[in-house]
Amino acid sequence: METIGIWLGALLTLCIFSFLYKDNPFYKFAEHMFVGVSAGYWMGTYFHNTIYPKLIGKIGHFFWELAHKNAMVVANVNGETVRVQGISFDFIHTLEYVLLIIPLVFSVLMLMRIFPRFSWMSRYGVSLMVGTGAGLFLIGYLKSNVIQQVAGLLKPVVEHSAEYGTTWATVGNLILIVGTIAGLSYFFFSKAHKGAFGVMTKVGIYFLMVSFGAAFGYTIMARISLLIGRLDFLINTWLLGTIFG
Amino acid sequence: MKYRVPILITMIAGFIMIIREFIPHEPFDRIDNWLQDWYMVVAAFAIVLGIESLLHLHSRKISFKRKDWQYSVVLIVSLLLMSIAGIFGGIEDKTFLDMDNPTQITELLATEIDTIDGKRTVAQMLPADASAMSEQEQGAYIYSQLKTITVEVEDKIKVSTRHPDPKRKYTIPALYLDRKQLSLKQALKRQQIILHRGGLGYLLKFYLFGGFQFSYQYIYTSLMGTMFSLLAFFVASAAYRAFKARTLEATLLLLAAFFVMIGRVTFGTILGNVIGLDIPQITDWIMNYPVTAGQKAIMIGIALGLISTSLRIILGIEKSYLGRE
Amino acid sequence: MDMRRSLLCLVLFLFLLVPLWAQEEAVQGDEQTQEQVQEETQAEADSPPAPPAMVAKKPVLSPLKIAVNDSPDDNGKALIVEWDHSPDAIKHRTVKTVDVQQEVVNSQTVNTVSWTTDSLTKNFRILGYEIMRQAPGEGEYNKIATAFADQTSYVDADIDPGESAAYSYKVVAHITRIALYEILRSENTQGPFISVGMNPMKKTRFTDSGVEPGHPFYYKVIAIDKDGERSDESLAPAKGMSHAQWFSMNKLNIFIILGLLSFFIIYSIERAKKDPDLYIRPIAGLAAVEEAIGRSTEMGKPTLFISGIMDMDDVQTIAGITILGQVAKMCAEYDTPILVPTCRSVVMTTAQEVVREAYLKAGRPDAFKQDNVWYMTDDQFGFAAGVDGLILRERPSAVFLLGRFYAESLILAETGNYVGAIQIAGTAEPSQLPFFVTACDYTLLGEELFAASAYLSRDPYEVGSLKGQDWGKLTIMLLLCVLLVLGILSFWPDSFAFSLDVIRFLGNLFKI
Amino acid sequence: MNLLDRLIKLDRRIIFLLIFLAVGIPLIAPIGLPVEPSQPIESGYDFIEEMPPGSFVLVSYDYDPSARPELYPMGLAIIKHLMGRGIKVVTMALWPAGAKLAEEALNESVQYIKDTQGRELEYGRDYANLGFMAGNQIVIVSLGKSVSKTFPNDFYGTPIENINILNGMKNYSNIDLIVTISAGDPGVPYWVMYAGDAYDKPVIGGCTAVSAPQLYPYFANKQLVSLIGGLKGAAEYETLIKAPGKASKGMDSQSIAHLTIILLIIVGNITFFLDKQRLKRLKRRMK
Repeated sequence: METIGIWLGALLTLCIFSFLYKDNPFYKFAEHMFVGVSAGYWMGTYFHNTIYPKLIGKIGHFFWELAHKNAMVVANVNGETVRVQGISFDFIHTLEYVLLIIPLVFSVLMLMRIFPRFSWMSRYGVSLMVGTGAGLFLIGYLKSNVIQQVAGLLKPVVEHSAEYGTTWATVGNLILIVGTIAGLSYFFFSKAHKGAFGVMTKVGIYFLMVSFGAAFGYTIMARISLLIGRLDFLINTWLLGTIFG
Repeated sequence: MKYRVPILITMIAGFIMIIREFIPHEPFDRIDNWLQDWYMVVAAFAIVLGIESLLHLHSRKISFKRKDWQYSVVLIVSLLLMSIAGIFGGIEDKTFLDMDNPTQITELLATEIDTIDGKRTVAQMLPADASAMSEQEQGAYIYSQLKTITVEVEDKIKVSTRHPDPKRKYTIPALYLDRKQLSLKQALKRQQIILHRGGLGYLLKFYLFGGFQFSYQYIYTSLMGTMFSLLAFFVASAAYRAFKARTLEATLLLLAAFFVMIGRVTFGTILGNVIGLDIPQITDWIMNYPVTAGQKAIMIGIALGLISTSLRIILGIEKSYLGRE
Repeated sequence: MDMRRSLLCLVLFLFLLVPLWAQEEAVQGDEQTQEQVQEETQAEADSPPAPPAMVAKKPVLSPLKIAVNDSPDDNGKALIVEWDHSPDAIKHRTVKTVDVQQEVVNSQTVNTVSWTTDSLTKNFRILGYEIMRQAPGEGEYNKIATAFADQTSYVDADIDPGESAAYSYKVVAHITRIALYEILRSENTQGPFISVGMNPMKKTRFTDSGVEPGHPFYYKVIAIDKDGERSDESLAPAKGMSHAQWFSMNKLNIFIILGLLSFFIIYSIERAKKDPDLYIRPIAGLAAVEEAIGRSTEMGKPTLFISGIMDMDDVQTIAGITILGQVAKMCAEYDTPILVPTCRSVVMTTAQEVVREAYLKAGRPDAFKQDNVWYMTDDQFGFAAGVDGLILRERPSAVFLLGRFYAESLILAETGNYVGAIQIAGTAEPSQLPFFVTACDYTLLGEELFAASAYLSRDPYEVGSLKGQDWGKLTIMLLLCVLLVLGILSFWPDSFAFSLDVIRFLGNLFKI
Repeated sequence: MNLLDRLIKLDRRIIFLLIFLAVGIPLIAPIGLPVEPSQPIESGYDFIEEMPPGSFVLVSYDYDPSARPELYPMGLAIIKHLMGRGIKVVTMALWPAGAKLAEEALNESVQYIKDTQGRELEYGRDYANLGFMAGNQIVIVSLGKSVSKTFPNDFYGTPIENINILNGMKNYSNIDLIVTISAGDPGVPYWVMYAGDAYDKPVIGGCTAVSAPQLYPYFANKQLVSLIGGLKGAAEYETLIKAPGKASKGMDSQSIAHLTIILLIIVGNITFFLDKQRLKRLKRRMK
C-alpha cells in the first residue's frame, strides 16, 4: 500500500512540475484532482473539527447532562464523604446551552441561500462573521501592530550592543526611528507628496524598498528548502526507495 | 429586515468583541469564545454552499460536454470520495484491529483499558484456559464477548459543586468522577481502537478511514507540497525579471535582496572572509535596523487602515459586504 | 443621524468609565478586612503556644503569618496566599563534633576542618553549613565560608602558618524540618478545610485559582515534615476575598489609545460630510484600474478578481470585496466578463451579492452570471493550483489580487505575468508585499489597500476616515520625532539627564 | 538573434531548469560546506543550556506537511537538545496536521537519545504529545487557565490525568519555556501575544525563512528568546548540538541555488546595461 502511495505521490508531483513547461493534460488532471480532494478534505475537517464539537456534540451533551440531572455523585473530600447532586444548571452553564440556538439559527439562515427568494437571509450569518472579525482584528492589531511596535521604539537610543558595538547600534537606532517616520509619511493620503514632504516620502519609499528586497532575499531560502523537500522525496523515497530499492 | 438587521448584528458583535477586551467580568470573559465558535459553525455550514456551487459548475460542464469536461469528472469523483471518506470515516487517527489477524490480537492483548480501579489489560478478560487457545480463537472469543464484557470507565462530568447543605458550599478544583458501565467495544472505541471481524459496517468504516488517510497522506500532501515548492522556480524567475537597476528604488530593492541572499548562506561567510567583511553580521544589521524600520512603518500603517475600516464596519458606515455602498 | 452615532460612542465610553471608580472603592474596602484578619492571626500567634505533650518528637510548627490578596484583572478567579516561613523552616544549629587538622598541601600550610552530623539528620534536613573561625587576636567567630549539604569538610588556606594551631572553628548547620507546605481552604472559619495545593519548602507564595468572586475564603497553611507529620491546624485562618472587576486597569492605556484613534476617525468623518471635497493623493495602482478593464474589453478577454484566501471575518477580505463592487461595476459598464473564484464559501455568497448589486447599479442586471462567481476549495494551494489553471486557459488580460494572501501570492502573480495580464495587487500581509512588488505591475502597499475603496468611490465617509488615519499617523510621527530629539540629546547625558527619564516614561505609557 | 537578445528574452523555462539542477545535484552528491551559528539561534541554545534538568517545555507544532521540509529539522533539533538535557517535553499543535509531525519528531528524538546517551525515555514520564486542538489563540489563552481542561485527552486519546508528566504541568505557571514552530497563522505572533506577553513566559519561535524578517521585531523587542528562521536556522542549531541532519545537508543545495540566483541577477543586470548602451548607440546613429 505504501509503495502504491509513494508512486502515486511521485507521479502527481511530476504532473504538477510539468506545469512549469506548459499547460498540459497531466497538469489539468492533477489540478482538478487537487481541487476536488482538498475541498473534500476541508469538508470532512469542518464537520469533525467545527460542526460536530461546537454544535452537534454540544447539543448531544446537553441531553446527556439533562438525563444526569438528578444523579447523585459521591465524592471523597479530605476524608469526608460528600454527596452532591449530579449536574446543576447554574446561570452561565444554562446560558451556554440556550445560546447554542444562535449558531443553529444562523447556520440554517445561511443555507437558505439555496432558495433564491430567501437568499438575503444568508447576510445574517455573514454579518455575524464580519462583526466579530472586525472587533477581534481591531483590538488585535491595535495591540500588536500599533502599541507594541511603537513601544519597541521607545527605548534609549544609545545602545551598548555586544553584537554591533555601541556606535553601530546607536546609528541603527537613529536609522530605525528616522526610517519609521519617513515610512509612515509615505502612507499619508491627505497631503500631496510634494516639496519637503515629498522628499520625506521619497526617503520613506526607499526604506520600504530596502525592506521588501531584504524580505525577498530572506525568503528565497525557504522556497528552495521546499523544493529540496520535494526533490528529496523524488530522489530518496521514490527513485532510491522503490525503484532501485 | 434585509439590511438593517444584518447591520445591527454586525454592530453588536463588533462592540462586544471590543469591550470584552477591557471587561474581565463574566460573561464577557468567555463571550468572545462563544461568538467565535458561533461564526465558525456558520462558516463551516456554508461549505455546503461552496460544494454545491462547485458541483453545479462542473456537472454543467460535463452535461454540456464543454472543453476539458473529462477533468471535471476527475474533480467531482475525487471531491465526493474524499468528503464521504472524511465525514463517515472520521479524520482522527484510529487503530483498526482485525480479529482474525494473529499479530493484531497480540497487540490488542497488550492494550490497557482504563477503569475506575486502575488499568486492566484485555488479556485479563479472557477465560482461564485462554492460553490453550490459538490466537485466532482468542480473537473470536474477544469478538464474541465484545458486547457482553462490560468495563467501568471514568467519565468526567462537569459538575457545579453544590453541597446538599446550602450553607456549606464547596468549590473544589478537581472535577467529580462518574462511573460508567460500557461494553468493551465502546470502551475500546473511546481509545480510537476499532475491532472488527468482517462485519460490513466495520469494513466500510475501515476502508473509508483508510481511504481518507491514504489520500491525505499521499495525494493531498504530495500535491500541496509540490504546489508550494513551485515557488522556488517562481522566485528565481521573478528575481531575474524584476531585480534590474532601472531606478533608484529598484536598485535599493536589488541591493538589499542581494546582500541578504549572500548573508543567508555559507557562501557569504566564505566570501566575507576573503574580502574582510563580516557579511552575516552586516546582513543582521540590515535586517535589524533599516528593514525593521520599513516593516514597522508598514505594520503601523496597516493597523491604522484596518482599525478605521473595522470601526466603519462596526458603526454601520461600511456596508459594501452587503452589496450596498 | 450620524452625530447620534458619535454620541453613542461617547456615551459608551463614559459608561465604561463608571465601573472604574466603583471598582476602586471595592478594592479599598477589601484591604481593610484583610488587615483585620491578619491582626487576629497575629494576636493568636503572640499568645504562648500550649506546652508540648510528653513525646519524643516535638510537633511541627505552622507558619504564623498568612496574607491573602486578590490577584488583579482576572475576573476574581484567583487569590494569592503568602506566608512567612514556619519557625521550624530554617534553624541554625552548631555542629558539635568538629575536628581540625593541620596539613601541608603543595608546600602550603592549611587547616582542614571536618565534621560529622549524626545527631542532626534524624528529624531534620540539612540545607547547608556555615563555617566560622576565630583567628588568634580576634575576639569573636567570623563567617568565612558556606558549604553544601553533602560536604563534610572544608580546607582553610587563609591562615598564618606559624599559628595554625591557634585557630578555632565552629560549624553551623542550616537545618529544616519542613519538607512541604500545604495550603488549606474553607468557605467559613470553622471549616472543613480542604487542601488546594502543596508548595515545596522554599516557596511561600501560592496562587489559588479555584475561587469564586465575592465569596470570603479562609486559608490555613500547614507545614509537613519529611516523615509526613503535619503541623498544628488549629490556628486561626486568614481571610481573603476576590473581586470580579468590571474594568481591567492594566489595559487603561490601550483603552485611551483606542479612544483617541476612534475620536480622530469619527471626527474626520463628521468633518468630511460638511466638506466633501477632500484631497486624496494619487495611488498609481488605482489610477490603472480603468485602463486595465478597458484593455480587457479591447482584447475581448475576461477580468479576474481574487479577494484573498481568507474568510469574511478578515477585514482585508472585506476591503477586497469592497473594491470588487467597484471593479464589477466598471466591468458591467464596459461589458467585460468578470471571473471571481473564491477560496471560502461565505466569501462566495458575499461576492455574488456584491457583483449582482454592481451589475444592477450599472443598469445591466441581465449581464450578471452567478456562475462567474464560484467557490473552488478552502485549501490554500488547491486554490492556487485551480486559479493557475484558470489563468492559463482563460488568459485574462487584467488580474486583481486584493485581500489577504500568503505563500500562494507569487504562484498567482507569476502565472498572471506569464500570460501577459495587467496585474493590480494589494495586500496588508507584510510578508507577501515583496512578491507582489516584484511580479505585478501595480501594488497597493499595506494601508493603501484599505484606502482603495475610498479612492475609487470618493464617498465622504470613507475619505473622511482616511483623514482620521492620517491624524493617527501624524500623532505617532510626532511622538517619534520627540523620541528622536530626546535620543540625540541623550548623547550628552551630563547636560540632558532628563531625556532618558522622559523616554522611559513614554515607554511605560505604551507598556502592555 | 545574438546572445544579448537571447538573454534579454530569456525563456523562464531555462531559469526553471537551472534551479532544478542547482537544487537536485547537491542532494545526490553532497559538498559539505561549513555552517556558522548566528546570534538569534545561539541565544536560544544558551537559554536551553541554562535550564535545569526536569524543567517543562511546551513545544507547539503549528504547521502542516507542506512546510515540513523547512520546519521539521529545527523542531527535531530542539527536541533532541531538550531531551538530551533531561528536560521534559510536551508537544501540542494548533494546526491539525501538526500533531502527527510532533509524534514523529518525538519518536525520532527518543531513538536518538537512546543511541547517543543510552537512556531510555518513557512516554508519559519524560515526554508527551497533547495532540491538536482547534481554536487558535483561544487554545493558547486557555492553556494559561488549565492544561487539562484545554486538552482533556492526549494525542492517543488517553485522559490527561493518566499521564504522569502532565500532572506536574497544570498551566503556564509550571511551564518554563514555550517553543513554537509555525508556518503562518496561528503561529509565533499569537504565542508571543497571548502566552509570552500575557503570561510572561519565554518563547522560542521557529518559522519559515519567509516570515523571519516579519517576526524579527519580536526578537529585537525581546518578546522572543530566539528566532530560528528556516533551514539555515535549523542547520545552525544542528551544528550547535553537534548532530548534523537533514538541514545541514540541505544547506549545500541552498548555497548552490542561491549562487545560481545571484548569478542570474548579475547576468540580468549586465544584459540590462548592455541593452541600454545599445539603445543609446542606436539613438545616436538615428540622429
